Amino acid sequence: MRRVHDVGGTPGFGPIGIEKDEPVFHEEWEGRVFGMMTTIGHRTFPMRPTIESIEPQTYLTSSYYEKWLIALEIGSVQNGTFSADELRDRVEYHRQHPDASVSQNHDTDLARSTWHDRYSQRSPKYDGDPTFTVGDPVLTRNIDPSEHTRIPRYAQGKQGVVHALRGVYDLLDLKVQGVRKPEPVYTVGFDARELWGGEAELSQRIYIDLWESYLLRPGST
Amino acid sequence: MRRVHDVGGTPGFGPIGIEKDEPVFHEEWEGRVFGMMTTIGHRTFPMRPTIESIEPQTYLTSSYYEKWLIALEIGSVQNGTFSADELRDRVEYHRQHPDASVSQNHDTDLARSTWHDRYSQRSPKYDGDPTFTVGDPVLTRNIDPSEHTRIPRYAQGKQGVVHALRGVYDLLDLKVQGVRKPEPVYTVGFDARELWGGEAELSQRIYIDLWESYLLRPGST
Amino acid sequence: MSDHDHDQFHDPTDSEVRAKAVESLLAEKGLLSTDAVDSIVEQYENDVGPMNGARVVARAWTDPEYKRRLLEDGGDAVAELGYGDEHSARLVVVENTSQVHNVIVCTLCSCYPWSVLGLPPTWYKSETYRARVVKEPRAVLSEFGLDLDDSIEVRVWDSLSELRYMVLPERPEGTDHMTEEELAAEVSRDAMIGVAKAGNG
Amino acid sequence: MSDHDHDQFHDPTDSEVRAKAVESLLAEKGLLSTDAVDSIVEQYENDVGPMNGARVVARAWTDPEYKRRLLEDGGDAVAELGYGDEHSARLVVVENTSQVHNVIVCTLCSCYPWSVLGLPPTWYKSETYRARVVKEPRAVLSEFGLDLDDSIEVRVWDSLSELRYMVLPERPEGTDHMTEEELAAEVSRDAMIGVAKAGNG
Repeated sequence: MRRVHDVGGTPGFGPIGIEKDEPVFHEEWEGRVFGMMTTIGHRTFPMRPTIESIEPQTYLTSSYYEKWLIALEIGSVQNGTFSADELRDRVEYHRQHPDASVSQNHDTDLARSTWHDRYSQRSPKYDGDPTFTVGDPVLTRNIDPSEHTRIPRYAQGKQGVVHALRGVYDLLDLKVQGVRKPEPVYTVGFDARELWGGEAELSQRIYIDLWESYLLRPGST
Repeated sequence: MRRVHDVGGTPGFGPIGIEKDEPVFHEEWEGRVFGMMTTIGHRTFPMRPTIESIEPQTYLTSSYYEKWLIALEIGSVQNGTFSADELRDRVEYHRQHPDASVSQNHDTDLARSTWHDRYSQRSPKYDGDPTFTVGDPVLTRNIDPSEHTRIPRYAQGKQGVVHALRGVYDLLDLKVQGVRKPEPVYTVGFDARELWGGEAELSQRIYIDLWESYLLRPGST
Repeated sequence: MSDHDHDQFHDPTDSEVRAKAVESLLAEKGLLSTDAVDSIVEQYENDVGPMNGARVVARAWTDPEYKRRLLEDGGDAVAELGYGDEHSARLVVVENTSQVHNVIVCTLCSCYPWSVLGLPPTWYKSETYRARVVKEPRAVLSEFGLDLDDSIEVRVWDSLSELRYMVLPERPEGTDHMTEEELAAEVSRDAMIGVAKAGNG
Repeated sequence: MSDHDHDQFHDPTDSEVRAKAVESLLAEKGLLSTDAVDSIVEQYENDVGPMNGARVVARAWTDPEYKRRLLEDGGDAVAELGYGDEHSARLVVVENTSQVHNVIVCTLCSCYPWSVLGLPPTWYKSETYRARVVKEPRAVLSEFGLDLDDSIEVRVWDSLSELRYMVLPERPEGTDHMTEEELAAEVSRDAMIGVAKAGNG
């Protein structure tokens, strides 16, 4: 079953709250959380699956950077960087001492390696030929795992047409578990009526980037 | 797409909080809300669709009777019983005057009619023969409407076996819109592996009461 | 700052005030009999509760003919004992045996056999129970202290139509000498939902 | 009283304290360079933002050959102007015309072309936008003040893999006399997401 983060098409959400002249970060801590996650997140724990593991109630009522902060806490405790007790004590310390400074780390090698890691996710090599080509009809799979995946619920078991080949990338369902499986990624176009039936708006198409593992030839099941 | 209330099988929820020696109502207002909804709810607005229309964030973070209270407010404003302004003013009045009494209504005809209405939902007449019989394999439809329905997401597009015929009831998808369509209801049994694949627990079956409209003969699509 | 406009979420401590406002308005508009509300609250606080179901179970344990009728038509059988209303006319009773364990849920809402069990506990109505018990009933039952052998078939009843379900638990060992009334005292609400066995409480 | 144990939900006002604790611990454990954090924050607050994308758009409006390259390989084309990193090597640019309007979303998360647009606005990351724009884009665009004729095809790009998307808006009428720099000032962030047209701001 999909987790609650997979919200595409879910009814019931209200109007979109648009803020004029929004700052990059509303609070200083948001910037720190952003910086921490982008430097260590991908290196030390799988960021997205950790965010997706947040309890549904908390997920839907937390702001974006609150979710990142929760994920930093969960991920760091789960991978043993620090214990839940250490964290609790340290939070309590900073609560009691609002002016206490945050520990610094000026290791220049570490600073360099973080940046390097972040920008070194090159596309992997792939020997085979792509199974599909532009214009091919495709049927998306119903896979429905509890684990991380990049095919959203609303696009499962639907017919579309290959719009473009985008190159080869590690299938993220496995990569977050530490397994590399390079595969072609296609942009697949869907008619809105295929996805939403009679509730679809007029003349609309939806394009989604999908790994080859998510796709079948229609009729082949 | 399913609304957020359709939670069967959704991962990520934590342990179940069990309260010892729980009272029937934890607060007096819960009893009043329960009493109000059970006397007027079904008569004046469709209770369940109204609860399901609550915004997902609010739905998942409100207690049971909080949801009922929100539904009483939404339903009564939508059907014109009172206006949002009237409600806001009255809430403000009771906030400012915590000891002010609540209005009473001792109309005995009204008291009788409420009870009568509540207990008069008899099974409707139905002339046809049920399409399926005990032991028949069935395939559940993928219907996926935004409106009220009683087939949960997790049981859509799945194969099961008719376990029992339960009689004829108005299809609730339509009844909440004021349309009566009496149909046979079947209890359908599903193997857990059909619903959850490799994530299923050992030797488990799930039984769900489903209206005939939700069911197909396998292979008939 | 937040993804959502938190103002739209009500303050739960405000519920009392809001419930008063709604009740006053409904009463004034001539739609709500406050006497009817009084009587419903009183009924569920004092008269209707799991003791109804417990007496039904005790009778079924001591009277095989009654048990047969109960499993055949739950509504008629509980009416014999003076319980139920139009809703319980749609009551289905499912029997636990040494090979089969039943458990009840309503994943879409919180449907529950009020007339024989009273109002459901908070956990039964929680998203957590509703989400989990259809998928991992053994793990859930374990949290209630009930560990089932792998050989036992677990049957989960998702009661989301007009029918209501109740579990007939197994009669505990060593209760042969007990009167019907003593037996009823062995039957907890949780045993009739299926998250416990009878006689454990 | 509640279905959930609300204690498990953090207090948002507490986030500052919790962020300090996490940063201190990660720094002390030798996992986090706080200098790197400083530099990232500084970069996104001051250097990277929608002006990057706006200059790309302005160039495409004035140089047909550049536009061709941009639509063919977004990553290479923005690199020509000195923008981008490994992420933008996977940039896809989709073109608005009088017949087609494009809009970008990531329904599973909030994927966004950081290197050309900076960090996304809060509404882009909200569940509301993510849930609604794939299903009712016209209604959503209308809330942004953009009412599209029924004859225009709306294309929604749900960018949830490793690729990132940016919209090339239509060049507004009456801008023939403008310099590239003046044109860039006509291109808002919202126009490059697809919830506005260029030249409206």
